[in-house]
Amino acid sequence: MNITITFRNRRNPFIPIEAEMITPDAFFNNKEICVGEGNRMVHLTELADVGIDGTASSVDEIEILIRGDAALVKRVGEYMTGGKITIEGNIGMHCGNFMSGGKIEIHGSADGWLGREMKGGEIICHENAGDYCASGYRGGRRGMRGGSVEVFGSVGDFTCEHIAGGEVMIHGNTGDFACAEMKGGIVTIFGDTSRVCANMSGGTCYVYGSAVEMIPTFEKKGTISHDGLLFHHFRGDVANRGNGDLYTVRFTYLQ
Amino acid sequence: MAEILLKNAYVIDPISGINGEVMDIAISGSRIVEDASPHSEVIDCQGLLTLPGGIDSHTHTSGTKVNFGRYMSPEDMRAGRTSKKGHMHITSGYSVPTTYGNSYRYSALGYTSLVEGAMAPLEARHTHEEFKFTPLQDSFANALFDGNWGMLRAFEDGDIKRAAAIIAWTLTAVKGFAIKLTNPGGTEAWGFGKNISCINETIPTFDLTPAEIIKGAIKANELLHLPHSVHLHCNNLGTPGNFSCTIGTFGHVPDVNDKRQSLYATHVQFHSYGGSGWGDFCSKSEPVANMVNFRPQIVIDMGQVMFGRTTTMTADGPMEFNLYRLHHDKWSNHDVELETGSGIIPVNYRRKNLVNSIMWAIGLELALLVKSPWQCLLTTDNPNGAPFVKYPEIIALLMSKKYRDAEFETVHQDTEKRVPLPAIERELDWHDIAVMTRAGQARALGIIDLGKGHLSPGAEADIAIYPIKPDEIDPSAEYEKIIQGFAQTEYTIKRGRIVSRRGDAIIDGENTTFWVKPKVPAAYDMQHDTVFQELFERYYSVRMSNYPVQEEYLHRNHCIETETDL
Amino acid sequence: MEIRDVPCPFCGCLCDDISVRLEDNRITGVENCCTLGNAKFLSKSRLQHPIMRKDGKWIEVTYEEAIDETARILSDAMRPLLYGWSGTIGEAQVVGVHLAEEIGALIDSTTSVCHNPSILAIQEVGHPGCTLGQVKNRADLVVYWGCNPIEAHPRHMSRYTTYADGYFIDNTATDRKVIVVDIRRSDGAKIADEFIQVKPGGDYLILSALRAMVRGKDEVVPDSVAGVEKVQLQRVADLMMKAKFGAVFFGLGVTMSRGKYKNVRNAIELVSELNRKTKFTISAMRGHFNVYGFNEVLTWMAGYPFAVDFSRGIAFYNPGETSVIDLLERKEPDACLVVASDPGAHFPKSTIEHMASIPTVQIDPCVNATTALCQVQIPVAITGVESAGTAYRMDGVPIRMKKVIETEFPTDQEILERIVTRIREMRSDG
Amino acid sequence: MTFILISGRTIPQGSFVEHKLSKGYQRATSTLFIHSLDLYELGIESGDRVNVTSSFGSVVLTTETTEDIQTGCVYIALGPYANAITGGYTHATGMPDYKDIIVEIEPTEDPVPTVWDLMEMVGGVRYGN
Repeated sequence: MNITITFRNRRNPFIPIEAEMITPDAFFNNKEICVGEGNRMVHLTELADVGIDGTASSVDEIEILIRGDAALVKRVGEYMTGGKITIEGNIGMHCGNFMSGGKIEIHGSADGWLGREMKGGEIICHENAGDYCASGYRGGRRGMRGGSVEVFGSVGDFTCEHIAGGEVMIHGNTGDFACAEMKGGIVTIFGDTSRVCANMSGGTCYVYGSAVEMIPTFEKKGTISHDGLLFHHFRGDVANRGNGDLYTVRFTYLQ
Repeated sequence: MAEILLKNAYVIDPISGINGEVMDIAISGSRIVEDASPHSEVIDCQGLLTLPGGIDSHTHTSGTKVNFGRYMSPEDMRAGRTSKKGHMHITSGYSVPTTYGNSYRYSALGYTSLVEGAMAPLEARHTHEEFKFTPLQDSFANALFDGNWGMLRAFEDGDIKRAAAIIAWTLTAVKGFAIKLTNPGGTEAWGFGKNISCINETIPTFDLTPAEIIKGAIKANELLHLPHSVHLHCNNLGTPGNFSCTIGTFGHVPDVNDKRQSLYATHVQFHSYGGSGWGDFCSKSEPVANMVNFRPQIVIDMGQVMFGRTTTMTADGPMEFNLYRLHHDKWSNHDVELETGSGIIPVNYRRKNLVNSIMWAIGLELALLVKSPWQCLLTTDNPNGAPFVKYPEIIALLMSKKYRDAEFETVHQDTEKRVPLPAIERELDWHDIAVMTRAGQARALGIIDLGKGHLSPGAEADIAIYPIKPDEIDPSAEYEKIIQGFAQTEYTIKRGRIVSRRGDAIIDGENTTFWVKPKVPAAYDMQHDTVFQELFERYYSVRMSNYPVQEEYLHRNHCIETETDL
Repeated sequence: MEIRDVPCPFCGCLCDDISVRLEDNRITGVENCCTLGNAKFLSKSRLQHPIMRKDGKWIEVTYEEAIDETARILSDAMRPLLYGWSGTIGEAQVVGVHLAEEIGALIDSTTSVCHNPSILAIQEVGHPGCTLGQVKNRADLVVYWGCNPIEAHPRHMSRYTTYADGYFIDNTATDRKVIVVDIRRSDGAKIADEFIQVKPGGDYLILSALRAMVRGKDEVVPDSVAGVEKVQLQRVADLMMKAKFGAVFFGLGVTMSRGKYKNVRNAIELVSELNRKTKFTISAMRGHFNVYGFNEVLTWMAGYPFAVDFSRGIAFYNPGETSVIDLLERKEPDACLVVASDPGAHFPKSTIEHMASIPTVQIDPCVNATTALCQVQIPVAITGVESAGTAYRMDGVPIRMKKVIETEFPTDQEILERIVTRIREMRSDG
Repeated sequence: MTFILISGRTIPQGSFVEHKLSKGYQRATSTLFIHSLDLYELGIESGDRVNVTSSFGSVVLTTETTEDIQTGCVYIALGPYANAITGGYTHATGMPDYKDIIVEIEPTEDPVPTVWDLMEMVGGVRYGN
């Protein structure tokens, strides 16, 4: 089953839309798709043209294509367990929250909290992702727990905060405090990063570029060769009784 | 004036000596009356179990510490959110619900009165503000005195009457209901990061032992003729081997009141541990229960632990710090100058964890091994052992050996060697449960005469009607029905009005705050005592005149004036 | 006439020992107060009547007209924002939360732009704190980190710390040590036993280093951290561990710097670590007199201390998404009610640009910068001077604010209640 | 010259908080504290005006010399002047970057705007004078 959702222009384009029902699961279960626009609930069709083509015998046979301006459409793919969502342009916050299966592919950029508390499945973002990519919730002690996120552009601050499992690849740079409080999982940053792995207790992080403002409480464990490059190996965060591994090609301290 | 006639109610009212009689109950205004008026709204109860409104004699629902538990836990808040519905406001929170959440959910369980277990006097205003937003239950606040410098100094000087006078002034000022001691001496020692490990150990900053504080407080309590006894959270909470401290404490308690106990010991599950460390940790519920069986002057509550996530919060600051060191999770602490401490940490009690499994067993054992249900009341020390919404499951565990055995199969396999639970055959009956959830509380709190905990004419019309037909259920086998039945009343009636119907709060309600005011002769009025004034002047960070909770905070309230022996 | 023990409605210290002299229902003198509180008690300028903007000009209107207009604005909005709250009492805040719930609004307070990071940090690791009297009676070491009590909380040191008498402190001048960490050599730094001048962005790194040192892992720390010599940090760690009772107070220097709540989190974790060695507490230097009160009220009513979105009928909390600056920066709100604060003077330019472009209403006694951004302003009684109610001190101690003079002005609580009533009337009229 | 701008609370700013449209508040919040060596580098004296520009805007301020801050950093009281050059991006934390703003500073003869001027620049309408 192919579903095409095309968001139309709105009178007030700044009011966000909360669309947690845009998931293959909801369409598979034939639910009435309602979304929140500000403090009102409306049927999705009031804001978007929805085309449905074919049938599906399982959630994995459902593909959703999102077109039009979806930069303020939040929570798309929340709790999805299978199937596929493709977004032609940009997507709003919390895309793929709690997802446990299936695939989300974003051809533009994603706003904050992409793949928050994700448990499984796959997210690919071809441009940039905002702050808190693959992170947790406020006060939560475990962020992303499984699955994979790959961002071809750069990401904002607090990327992979509280990450406890799964795999994340960032092809560009990260903002400040990437992998803060990291507990598990594997994060690879191909660009530069800042104050990376602060307070980490476990997990593994590779930085192919430069780690600026290195946290001063990591133990130096020498160098290793990996992927044809020489990485400095750090263990920490000692301040937090941590046992995580940070490998970085270059690093500088704030002086 | 609203008038209601409940017909064909299957009534258990232990205080009135009614056990399973199908009868009618007439309500006029806020009270139960002899005869129904012809204009009454008639509700046919069709033989459903009808009990006096539930009373929780030890819970944490309001005040600084509880609110901080919410404040620091957005992950708990999002776990229990409901939206606005009719008269019901939005609620958030699972283990520490918002005030409306507490009130609605307790009401759905048939509870109409709540005792906030620990109110720091300096922060009492906060507790009363939250009471205002707990519309469906009457409120009582235990005021913390464990580290009260004025009282401790009087004890040091051997002046029990002065101590009583200070307690009287403080209770009146903060609109408190009873004397609460939490880890007496320990919270004061925690002011410098220390704790007390034995009731006979002298505390670092006063020439006193916990035993002396407890004995002194019991005497002062009786001098003031307070309705409730001293309400004690023993020293060494949560420590392996603490049962000897608990038994030692109970041994110090005289029998000085013929209407009720002389000491109420709370959440005794947490105080009935054997072993010398976590390695040989085991249940010592048997000696503790035996001690209670021999000592009618003691009433305890269970402090039952149930599996799952919750938040622990207590005035026992040093104990919470120990828990923090074990879990290395988030930890809050809040010492209150000249008075007490407090701490909060989230916990997750796991079936696969041996210590947690033993804790779970101990609470049940206490309830089953204490012979008289009047001496062991049902609590989880909400939310410390579990959120109160688990009460129906606890009731089912106490009524069904089969259910206990089924649950026992799921806990840590070594539990069996450390606890007596599997060997206990006793199953509590409907009457026992009615005692342990309302009648026993009313007696222990000394509020029977205020019309609480019973259904005789003149009593407050606080009534819970459950969708349970006792004659048609075998609790021992059909424990699922017990859980369902106690989870949601058909009707909860508060002060003569139906406040909750099948889980939904249907009116805004308005509660009453009960507080005490001992009548103290002028010579013992601390308001004009220069030494007492100096304590404020020099060491408190608020002025004495700004300390008392103003009447504005009370709205509907009932002041219990007591005659004193000062 | 003199009224004694009046709590001061200025800063989070909530000093409750102020004496106010009155003549003919006017304040003629104030005693015990600092410069900041004094200025507030003796303030004379205020807005005399409700005003509304019409065709680019201000006109005077009645309270009824102003309330009508406010109710209409809020009812029509799809994403109304109710902001401010720190300068009013809990009782009014309660009405505000009920209003937000009823109309599906966003509600946030000045917390968002002061100690929001402290709350985010506390939500991750908790908060080992205490009441201020505990510090006064016991602390032999006081640390002021990224705050300047002399400027922002002028009586903090004399009432609660450095210069305050304490039960277990024989000589407050010699028995209490003071450590100051700041980017500026402020006046407080000049009296400190140890002053760490930190570089922008250096707080986090220094805190990590101190934590490692308290754990006895000095060897991992490089010779200098963010420009601070390792030996100085070792000296500071040693002072901390040797204290019998240490109290850390921190301010906007920690919360507003790069990394925001991560800085606070690290400070809290340092304090938690120190508790394994001795007694330590940490406290936020809250600004407005009742900024903490709003956090308390919203928490017991909705479960979260600030930045709550009621638009979906339940409480949703996610600072960074539901917090005032982010909302305005993204131009989400289509109406705004400002109560007891002055965002015009305190928010970044781009955000107040949006406020000026949507219907904004302000409830405040005085003309302030926000006045210029509004369509309507409703003047009210001055809380804590002309009206009574509950405020929470920076350490959570609730204190009843007093009414010391009579006024004709309605309280903000009354105005809010009238707005709620009017909105209900409009809705039942369809 | 490039500097790092820090903002914070000050006594004068606090005591004029209830009088945001007064000259006193304007003075208290439009004063830029700067190290004497930096003043020298800029070729101006304490009390001279400077134009301060960040990537979010620019504003004219009056300088005042201080030794309490490191060279390369400048300090200003919290208020509308600081906000004229503060951005609204919060790194998704809710808290804008009030501290650590990178600014360019150059001497100017332009006058310091009033608070009303600043509010009108964002689309507001002054009340009274």
